[in-house]
Order: sequence, then C-alpha cells, then structure tokens
Amino acid sequence: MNDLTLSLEITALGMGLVFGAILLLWLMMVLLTLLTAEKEIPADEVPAPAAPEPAAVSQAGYKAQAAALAVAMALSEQELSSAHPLPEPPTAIVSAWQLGMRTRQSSEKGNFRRH
Amino acid sequence: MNDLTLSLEITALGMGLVFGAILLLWLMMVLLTLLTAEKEIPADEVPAPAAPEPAAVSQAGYKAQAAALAVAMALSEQELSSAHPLPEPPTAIVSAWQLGMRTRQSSEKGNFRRH
Amino acid sequence: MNDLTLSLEITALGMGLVFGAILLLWLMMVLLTLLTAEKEIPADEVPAPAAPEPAAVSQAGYKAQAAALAVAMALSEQELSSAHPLPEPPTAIVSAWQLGMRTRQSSEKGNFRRH
Amino acid sequence: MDLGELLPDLIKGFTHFTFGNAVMIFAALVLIYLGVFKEIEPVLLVPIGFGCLLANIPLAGMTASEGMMGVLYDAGIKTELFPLLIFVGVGAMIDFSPLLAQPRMVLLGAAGQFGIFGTLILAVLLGFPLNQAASIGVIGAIDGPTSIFVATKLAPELLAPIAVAAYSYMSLIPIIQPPLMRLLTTKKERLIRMEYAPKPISKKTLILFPVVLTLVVGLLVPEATPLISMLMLGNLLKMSGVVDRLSKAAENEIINIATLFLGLAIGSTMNAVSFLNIDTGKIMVLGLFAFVLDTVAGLLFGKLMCFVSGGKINPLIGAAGISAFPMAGRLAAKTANDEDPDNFILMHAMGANTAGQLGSVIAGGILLSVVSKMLGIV
Amino acid sequence: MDLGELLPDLIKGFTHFTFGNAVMIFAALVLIYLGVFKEIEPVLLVPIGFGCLLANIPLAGMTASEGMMGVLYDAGIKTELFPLLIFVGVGAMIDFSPLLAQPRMVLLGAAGQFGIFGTLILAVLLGFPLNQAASIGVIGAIDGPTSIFVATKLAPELLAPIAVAAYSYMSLIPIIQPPLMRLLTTKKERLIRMEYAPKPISKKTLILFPVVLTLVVGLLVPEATPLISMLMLGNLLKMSGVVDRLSKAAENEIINIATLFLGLAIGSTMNAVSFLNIDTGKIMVLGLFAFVLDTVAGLLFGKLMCFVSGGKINPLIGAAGISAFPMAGRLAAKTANDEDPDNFILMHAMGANTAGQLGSVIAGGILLSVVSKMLGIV
Amino acid sequence: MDLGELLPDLIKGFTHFTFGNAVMIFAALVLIYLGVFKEIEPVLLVPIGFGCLLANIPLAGMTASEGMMGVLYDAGIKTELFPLLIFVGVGAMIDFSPLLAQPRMVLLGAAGQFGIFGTLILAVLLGFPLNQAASIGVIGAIDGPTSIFVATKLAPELLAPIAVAAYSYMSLIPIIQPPLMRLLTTKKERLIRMEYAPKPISKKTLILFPVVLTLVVGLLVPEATPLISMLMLGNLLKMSGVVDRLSKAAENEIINIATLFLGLAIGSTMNAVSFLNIDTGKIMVLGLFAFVLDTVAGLLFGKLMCFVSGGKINPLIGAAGISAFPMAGRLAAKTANDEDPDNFILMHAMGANTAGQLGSVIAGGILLSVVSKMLGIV
Ligand code: NA
Ligand code: NA
Ligand code: NA
Repeated sequence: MNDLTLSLEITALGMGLVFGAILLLWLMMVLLTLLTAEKEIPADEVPAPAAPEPAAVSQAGYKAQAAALAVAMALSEQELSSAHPLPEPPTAIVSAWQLGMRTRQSSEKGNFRRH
Repeated sequence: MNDLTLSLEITALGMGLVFGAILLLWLMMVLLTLLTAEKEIPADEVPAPAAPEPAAVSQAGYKAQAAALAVAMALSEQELSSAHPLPEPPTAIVSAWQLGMRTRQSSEKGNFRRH
Repeated sequence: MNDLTLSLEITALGMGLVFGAILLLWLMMVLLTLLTAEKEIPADEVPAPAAPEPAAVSQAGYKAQAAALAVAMALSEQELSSAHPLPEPPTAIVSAWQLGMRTRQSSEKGNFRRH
Repeated sequence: MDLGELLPDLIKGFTHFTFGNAVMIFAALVLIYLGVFKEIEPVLLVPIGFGCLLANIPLAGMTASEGMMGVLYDAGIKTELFPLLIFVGVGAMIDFSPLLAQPRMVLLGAAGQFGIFGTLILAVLLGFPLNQAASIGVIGAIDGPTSIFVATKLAPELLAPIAVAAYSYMSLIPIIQPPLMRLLTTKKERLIRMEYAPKPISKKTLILFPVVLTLVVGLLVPEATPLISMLMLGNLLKMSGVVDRLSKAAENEIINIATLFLGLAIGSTMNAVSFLNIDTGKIMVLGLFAFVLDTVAGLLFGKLMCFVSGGKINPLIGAAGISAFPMAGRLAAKTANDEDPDNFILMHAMGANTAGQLGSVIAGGILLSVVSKMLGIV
Repeated sequence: MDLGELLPDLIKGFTHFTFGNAVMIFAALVLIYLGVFKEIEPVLLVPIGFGCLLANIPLAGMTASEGMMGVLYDAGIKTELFPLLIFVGVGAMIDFSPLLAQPRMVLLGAAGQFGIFGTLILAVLLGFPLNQAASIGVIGAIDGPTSIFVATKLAPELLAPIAVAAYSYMSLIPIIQPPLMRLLTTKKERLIRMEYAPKPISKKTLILFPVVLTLVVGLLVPEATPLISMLMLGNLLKMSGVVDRLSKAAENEIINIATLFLGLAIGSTMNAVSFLNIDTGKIMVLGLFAFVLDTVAGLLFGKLMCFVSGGKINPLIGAAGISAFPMAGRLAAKTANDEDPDNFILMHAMGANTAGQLGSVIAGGILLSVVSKMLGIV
Repeated sequence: MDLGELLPDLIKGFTHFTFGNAVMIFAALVLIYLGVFKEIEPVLLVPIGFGCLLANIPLAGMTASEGMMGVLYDAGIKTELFPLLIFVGVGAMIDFSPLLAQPRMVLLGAAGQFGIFGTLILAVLLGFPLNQAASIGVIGAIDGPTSIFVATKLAPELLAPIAVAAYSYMSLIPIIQPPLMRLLTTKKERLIRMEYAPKPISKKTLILFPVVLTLVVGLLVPEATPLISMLMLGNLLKMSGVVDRLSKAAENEIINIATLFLGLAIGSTMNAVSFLNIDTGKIMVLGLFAFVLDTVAGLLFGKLMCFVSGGKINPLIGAAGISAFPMAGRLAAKTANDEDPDNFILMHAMGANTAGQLGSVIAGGILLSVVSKMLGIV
C-alpha cells in the first residue's frame, strides 16, 4: 500500500475517531453538568472577575469614593499577599499571640471587635 | 618558550585584541545610533522611571494630593498586575462578555464611557 | 539476633540518642542565648509583624485615618517592590541622575528636602 | 607562536561563517523583528529568534550537547517537559464554563481539525515520508505545544521549521482568518445573533470536569494523555481554588521559564545546515495551507450547524474551533461585532475555541497513535 | 490494514484497564476529593491524587522512565532534591524565637518521637523487614519531607504508601488529637495558665541559631545533615534579613514548584501492581498508630513536666511536640482556649511545636544511621 | 551488638573531624558574618559560606556526587548553566543608554581589563601553570559570572578560591578604590565637571543594540558568545518591552534561584583538602592585586582621556571601567560628589561602568580563546 492510500486511510480513520471522541465528550459534558448541577447556587458564584471593576470608578467620579476604593484595594491586596495554604511565616505566630492578648483585654472591657 | 614569555605574549595580544574589539564596538555604536536615530521621538519616550517620584509627594505636602496619588498608584498597580502577554485568565473572558453587554446597554442609552 | 530484639534495641538506643541530642541542643540554646544577649536591644526589635495591623483600622473607624493608612501602605509597598540587593534596574540609574540634578537645584534654592 | 600563525585564529569567526549562516541570521532578525515590533507572539518568537542567532554564530559552541542550548534541549525538549509544563500553565488560564454551558459547541472543535489530515495528505503528495508528513500535519492543530510534542515523537529532525510555522502563523491569524470569514459566509449569516442564556455551571462541575476529561480522553486515546492531563492539571489547580500557591506557580514561574527555555532551545536547532533546505520551504507553505484549511472546514461546519439549527447559529464561531486559543475566539466575536456593533457572540466563540483546544490535543493524540501503529513504532 | 485488525488498537485503553486500575483511580479521586472539598493538605493531596490518576491510565506512558512523571521522579525524588528544597522553604517560614525564649520546651520535641520507634516495633511484629519497618516508623516523625527522605534511602518501594499516610493523617490531626487530649488530661490540667515573660531574643541569636544548630546536629548525627541543614538554610536566609530575594524565592517559587512536582512524582508511583497489596493496608493502619502513639507520648511527657514543675506547665503543649508544624501547636493552644477562653498558651505550644520539628528531623537522622549500620548498608 | 562496638559509630562525626575542617568552618562563619552583618554581597557570600559549612561536616554526604550539593554542582556549574542564567537576569537590569549616548566611554571599558593580564603574569611568576594563571587573572574581570565561567573551563580545581576572591573583593570595592582615586588624581582633576547633554537614544536603538552586539562580539570572539549572548538576551527581553513575563522571570525567579544554587554549589567545593593550601592564599593575594591593578589602569587611562580631551573628562570615571557593575559606577560618582557637592558625573560613570561590563566579558572570552589555543585545548 503506498503512502497516499495510507494517508487517505489515516484521514478517514483519524477524523472519524476525532468526531467519535468529541461526541463522547459531548455526552460526558451533558452527564457531568446534569449530575453536578446545584439548583441553589446563584449565578454569581460562577467564577466572576475578582477585581473591583474599574468602570464603577469612572462612572461615579467622586473623589471620596475613589479614596475609599483605594483603601479597600490596598487592604485586599495586603490580605491577598499574606494568604497562602502552607505554614504561615514567623510573624503570623507573633501576631496571633498579640491578637490573643488583645482579644482577652477587649473581652474584659466588652469592646466591639470585628472578625 | 617558557611560561613567562608566553604570558607576556598573551598580555600583549590580549590587550591588543580587547582594545581592537572595543574600538569596533565604538564604531558599531556610533553607526547604530546614527542609523536608528528617530528625530520625531520626544526625549521623554526614552525609558524613564516608571514609578511616580516619591519626592513629589514630600514637596507638595498636601494631604489631598497624597490621597489622589495613592488612588492613582493603587489603580496603576492593579492594571499592572493584570497585564501579561499570554492568554488571559478565565475571568477575562467573562468580564469581556460583561463589558460587551454593558457597552451595548450604554450605547443604547448614549452614556459616556471611558476607554 | 532476631528482628524483634533488634527493633527493641533500636528503640532503646534511638530514643536515648534523641534525648541525648535534644539535651545537647538545650545546652546549646542556653549558651547561645546567653552569649548573644544584647541588653540594649529594645523588645520591639525582635522581628515583629511587618504589616500594619488591620485591627487599628477598624478601631479608629475614621475615614481620614483610613485614607492616610492607604497612602502609607501604597508608598511602603512601592518602596518594598523596588528594594532588592542585586543591581537595580535601569530606571534607577536615570532617576538617580534626576535626583542628583534636583538635589543640586534645591540646594541652590535652599529648599527643605526629606531623606 | 608568530602572528602569521595566529591570524587564522583571530578571524576564525569570520572564516567559518557561511552564506547559510548569513541567511539564517537574517531569518533570526526577522523573527525578532516580528516579535518585538509587530508584537507577533513575542514571548515565543523573540526567544526562538535569539536561539537561531546563537545557532549561526560559528564556533560559539552553545548548541553542542554540552553547550547551554544543548543542555536546555536535552532537559526540556527531548524529555517533552517544556511543552507539557507550558500546558499546565495554559490549563490554569482556560475557563471551560462557556463550553460547559453550551456543550454542543464541542462539535466545532472536531470540525476544526480537518486541516491536520488535509495537510498530511498534501505533505505525502509532496514526497514527505509518513512520519514527517504527520508531524507537518499537526501544524494544523494550531496549537504550539501539541505541534512540538508530536513532532518530537515522530520527526524531531523537523522540529524547528514546524515550531516556527506553528507559532508564526498562529500570530498571523488576524490576517489569515477575516478574508476567509467574509468569503465563506453571507452578510446575513454574519448578522445572526445568538442567545446566551447559559445554565449556571456549578463550581463542582468546573472542578470535576478536568478530572473526568483526563480519565475519558486517557482511556480513549492513551497517546493524548500527557498533553490533555497537563492541560487539565493546570485547570484543576485553578478551579479547585484551594491550591492558589500551585496555580499561581503554574501560571507564572513555571510557564514563563518553560516558555523562555523552549523558545531558545527550538531556535537553537535552526542551524543553516539542517534548516536551509527545500523541505523547510515546503513546510512553511504547508503550514499556511493547514491554517487555511482548518478555518475553511470550521466555517463550513459552522454553516452546517446554522442550517441544521434553523439559522440560530452564527457560522463565524466555526472559525474559532481551530484552537489558537484564545485569539481565534476573540477574532470571531470581533468579526461579528464589526458587522453589527450590537452583536455579541463572544461567549459562544469562546466555547467553540476551548472545544478547539481540546479537539486539537485529541486529534494530535489520535494521529500519534495511528501513525505510530502503521509505522510499527508503538 | 482492515478494521478488524484495527479494532483492538482502538480500544486498547479499555482492554488494558484492570480492576486494580479502577480501584486506584477511585483512590485518586478520594485523595483529590479530600484535598479540594475537605481542604485536607490540598497542596499535596491534589498533586498526589492527580499523579495516581495518571499512573493508572493504561499505556499513557507518563510513568515510564522517559515519561514526564518518570523524569520528575528521577530528577527530584531519587536525588532527594524535592523534599530538601521544600525544607528550605519551610525553614524560611519557621520562627524559633518562642523556642529560644523557653529552651526547656525542647524536651517535648524529644518526647514526641516515641511513635517512630513504637511503630517500628509493631511493623517488625507484622512481618516487615527491618529497613521497611524503619521507613514505616518514620511516619511517626509527623513530617512529610523527613518521611520521604528516609523512605527514599531505606525502602523506596514503600515510598508511595508512606507519603500518602504521612500527609493524609497530618491533615487529620484536628480529628485525631483532641479526643486523646481530653482523655489523657484532667480538666484541672487543661486549665493551667502559663506565664509568658520571655527574655527578648536578639536578632544576633536568631541569626546564629540556624548556623550553630546545623553544625551541632551535623557533628552529632551526620545522617540528619541534609534535612536539618536545608531547614536551617531557609531559616538563615529569612532571619539574616539581608537576602530578601533569596528568602522570598525559597518561600515561594522554590517550595511551590518542588511541592507540585513532588506530589505528582509520588502519586505517579501509586500504580495498581505495586500499591494494591496487603502491605499498603498495614502501612495505613500503622501510620495511624504512629500518630496516636506520638500524641500519647507527648501528652504523658507533658504531664510529667507538669508534675516536675509543680503544676506550672499545661500538659496540652506536650501534644504539640509531635511536629506537624504548625497545626499541632495551634491545636494545643486552641484546646486550652476552648476550655477557658482567657487561657493563652500559643507561644508555649509553638515553642514545643518547633522543638518537635527539630526532634523529628534528628530522630529521622538517628534512625537512618542506626538502621543503616545494623543492615550493613552505611 | 554491644555498646563498645557502637561507640565509635556514635561519635563518628567527631572522630572524622579534622583540624582542616575546623579552619574551613571558621572561614565559612567569616563569609556568613561578612554577608549578614557587614552586608558584603550577601546574596552570594551567605550561600557560599553555608555551602562551605556543609562541605566540612564529616560524613554528611551532601557534597558526594549523589548528594544534594553534588547534584546542584553537576546541574549548574559543570554545565555552566548557573552563571549564564545569572547573566540573563543581570542583562535585564542593565541600561545601556548612558553608554550609547556617549560612545567614547567604551574605551574605558577596555582600559579596565589590564588587571587581568597583569595578574596572569604575576601568577605565572608565582609558579602557577598557564591554565590556572589565566583563571586567576580573570578575577581581574571584576565580574563574578565571567570569573566562574572561565575558571570552570580552564581550571575547575581552582573554582572555589577564585569565586570567593572575585565576590569578596568586589564588595570591598568601596574600601579598595577611594584611596587609589585620591592617590592618582589631583584635586583639580576630581573637580572637573562634565556636561551631560546626551542625544536622545531611541527605543529602536536600545532594542537593536543587544542583538547587534551579540552578533559582532560573537563573530569577533566566539568564546565570549555564551556570556555576552545571555547578557544581551536579558537586555533584549527588557528593552523590547513586549515580553514583560519573560524579563520579569529573568530578573526574579531565574536569577534568584540560580544565585542561591550557584552559591551553595561553589561553597560546597570548599572542603579542607582541596581549599586549605598555599595556592588558595596566593590566589587571595593575587585577586587583591588584580583589583588594584584594574583600578590603577582605569584611572591612568582616565587621566589620558582627560589630557587628550583638554581637561573635559573627569579621570575618576576611569575607575568605573573595571566592571563591578553597578557599584564602581556609583562609587566614582560619589567620590566626585564628595569633593564638590555640585558635581554630578553619575551618567558618565555609568556609561564607563557598563562599558567595563562589556569589556570584562570580551576580555574573558579573548583570554579563554588565546589560552585554549596555546595549550592546545580548543
Ligand atoms: Na486545531
Ligand atoms: Na515527630
Ligand atoms: Na573588568
């Protein structure tokens, strides 16, 4: 059998297999979506843009809002940078201690404390 | 030939070659600069310090300016961190869609929209 | 000697060695702490949490303070990101030059200059 | 040692310089120019171009097996580590929710692979042996790592021209596709608006998808397992949301370093002797043909789906099924948007585009499997 | 080539699929499930689970020595590079100041290693040869890299079950320890408050500590040098404060990449043939036993210290001496805090916990030394 | 097994400890001290010192070829990968615009290489064979990666003392250079102000420069290609501005990891047997001589340029031509500024300094070429 015939055969077989595999994938996706559908999940829980939308800033145009946003972003960035699933860096231990001490003080004084 | 004579020869030859190569580099740099000079390029397009200059803050000393700067920097940082030349992360797709939907809405309403 | 006897021996020997090594470590730590104690060092020089404490923000609750904090953090972040022990990036050179030029100007004018 | 004896040594760089080197250095400069000034896939064309430059400086010794480029080639191309690591990063950047929300779009990912086989036939007709023809065909996967992976297995001697063709044309897609889109679709078809009322895709679905897909494709096409599994590993790391450290590493450090080294190593195989021949020219032409054929097949299948659905599907999204993620998807949406500024088909196009990415990997695995079997390599 | 001849090839993925593969894939799914949905050590269980998945897709060829998983295994497990690189990163995350401020806490780090030897004895009783029994015992170090390092040296054939046991149970510590804590201590003991008036630890002390510790442990137990030195290298980079670039690289790029590759490579050794046997089951049981024994020994030693100190030491911190840094330390503090919301023993628990980390590495080195000597390996 | 038999094994760490080990550990502590407390090149001296520490703990087995340090050495020093990767990062940090704006400054980069050859002659007089003498001479390149690259090729047995000398003295430049500057220049010369009215350098020039330089140097001095090309690759990635991902990776992950591993691997070759001998002492003295000679030659050439230009060039910038990028450039500017607070020659000094960096690499390549030829290595 020469190479041309062979290549035609490969084409027929290959495209057939590609379509076959893709059809199975379709089936798999339909089944997977059905089996794992969660009715109670609101639409916005689908991974949405994490960043605050810049459009909001320009629309509002108020300086105060911009400043508030900057604060929020700076805070969120700070939180982000200290978040990781492995053992936390040394400072975390110290600050946990400090937090503990302060919690004790504030609970004695009955202060409000967020978190 | 003993090693000392050899080393003297190496020195003569070596420094000669170094100066020769450097002279050729000089020529190359002059030619390159001439051939690629762009008259219309304003001076500030030469890679300049990207960061806003801290000096400006202390000179001005006004709180409002500082706050504005903080906002600007926070925004620029945010833009920076989401900028990369490879395929963008998943959220980009969603937000592009959202942007598209909003553009449609706003163009129907005739709203101003930056960018 | 069968494996069980062997394993009992390993246990006795192993735990003995572990306790021995740990006791030596204890001694080492005591000596090290004594020899390197620095009376003049104030307690807060022990590596403390580098990040400004979020608690302070919520306690204060004033918008102005939050804005000031945001500015401070943005500035500190900027400094942080440009601080590294290896040769600085190209822009540093240019800005050093500019800083030099400005220093000259300002020292001629007698302006105040921080840093 | 006298100077007459030394002179040949002083100018050895020039005396060993061949006309072929000059041509290849010109090619390297063109690649760097395209990358830097035309911004055509710069993350790959700049390193490839620079690697090519190094390969054509005589006696530099960087491409010998103990030179730096040889070390990188052995460590990452021979072992297929670099394309697979790049896929981990790419996987962490893909969002499959548009596809999962409209599963029928997956068919377009099959249609967009015709170019692979069409090109294979043409390559055979042009006299390439089967293993080389198949490797050339995979340029039609329109997916860099897949092309490199298959070529490394079947015809490593053609790796450089195949990689260059794959990446160069991929960045020319904004030039190649639009004329074909306008040629093969009517204005009425391009104006078709598509509803997008996706069912919400749960986080659980998005997490299970990469795992189940790896299993299904792995069992169906074992040869596609390395490629599909690394793509899905990256996707799982990202979607699980619990291993931020790892998915960030995949999206940044790992893909960046692998991309730089891959580009350099591939470029460094572009020496004059092995690159400058008629085969390279043929491959460049065949590569262009593969891109065109893929786009045409995708568009025609899009038209078929349009017809079958009673005009509810805009055939432009067929062109997004070729892979070339994510450019092809954006381009299809842009073309529809240019025709009618109120027509937004981006989500459908991205669904077809991610399907094309999957289809390309599967087709690459199938080709590898069939051709290995026929050549008795296995 | 006719279709009848081709069919076996088309379904080869399924015909080579064994019941063992199915079981192992189920195990892989369980590991991924635990990692993703239960957040049990996801940075390790997800890659291990995914590697296991790949190892049980027939004919995928990824775990062969020239496949990607084989390449990673040879590069980072056989050479012990990955666990050691992870230790550089872990070292950069440890703060030894609570331990240096209360040096006697170091004793708890010795007590928390009884589980290693108790498990070794039990493993011998269950019929494991000495080298395997010792490797299984090191699960009782309750420290992933140490377990992997010792198992690679003494019984690489058991690496997969040992690594899986070490990491799975480590994340079950919040379930395993509290009942034992309540069982073995009285309410009065748990209510003991401890003063924390630490002498200030100078920066000089913190910088010298990793260097001196490397030297002392290196001379006492040469076999522990690789582990302890890399832990201390990371700590020195961090504490010195002058090589921010390097300590950041250790804490991020290096540990992240090494962790991902380590997990994949270990998971890829979990093929049905070598993993699915009675030994694996025994190891899982022995591993749990090791965790329990360590906690019990730590608590009892804590009670002893409580008695000797005249009731000034809360025995709960003994449970933090098992290593499992930093979970065990936090858990001991939390348990005391649950009993009395005003009782804070975190700094004492972290002192015991870092001591446990050191003790685990030292015990691992000692075991390696003694067993190698007895087996005549050296 | 009785205890008498066991005892030698328990204290084997001490019984194998030699006086040489003690001396080398002291040296390691000095290196770490200089790095941490004096902040002398800490990113290199801390890892080198720590590697040296590990090499002198008996029986630790880390420097054996299958130990971690051996693995790093084989992977990155023998292959020359680490110094070259560091150069990619350094290249991404260099700005050549001050040099391109004042091309004549490039001459100072040639003058600052006299120390290489002067030291070579002296080393030959002290009895070193030619290959070793040349390697020692390259300390006078005042550029770490170049010294390591050339020494690895010509005399790997001297790598450790050469690397230590190169990096230690480089950080002593603020102590070595100023007295020489004051000795060799008059106050009048130091007060010379230089105009800085640079022609604007276009982005195109900055992008083409690394490419053209690689080609020119590659053809002139093939042996310098690896070093110069990686430096220029980093610079191209940075200047092109289109591959931010890659230039960031070069400036951060790649250079940080390579630096840490390079330091450890080099330090680990500092074992007592091979390091503690009279040659090491001679090399340390010769290294200092090289630094002094380079500075003197640079300053004298600066005076020559001052004379030729009719007093328009401040000879202090000659001292910046030795390389030692970017410290030497800043130091020259500072010295002028100290003499006259209104005198700013930083841009001129940085031009000379980047020229010195190029000159050092070129001189290293030329030396490698000439000596290889003479020794018949090629
Ligand atoms: Na495709
Ligand atoms: Na332990
Ligand atoms: Na120099």
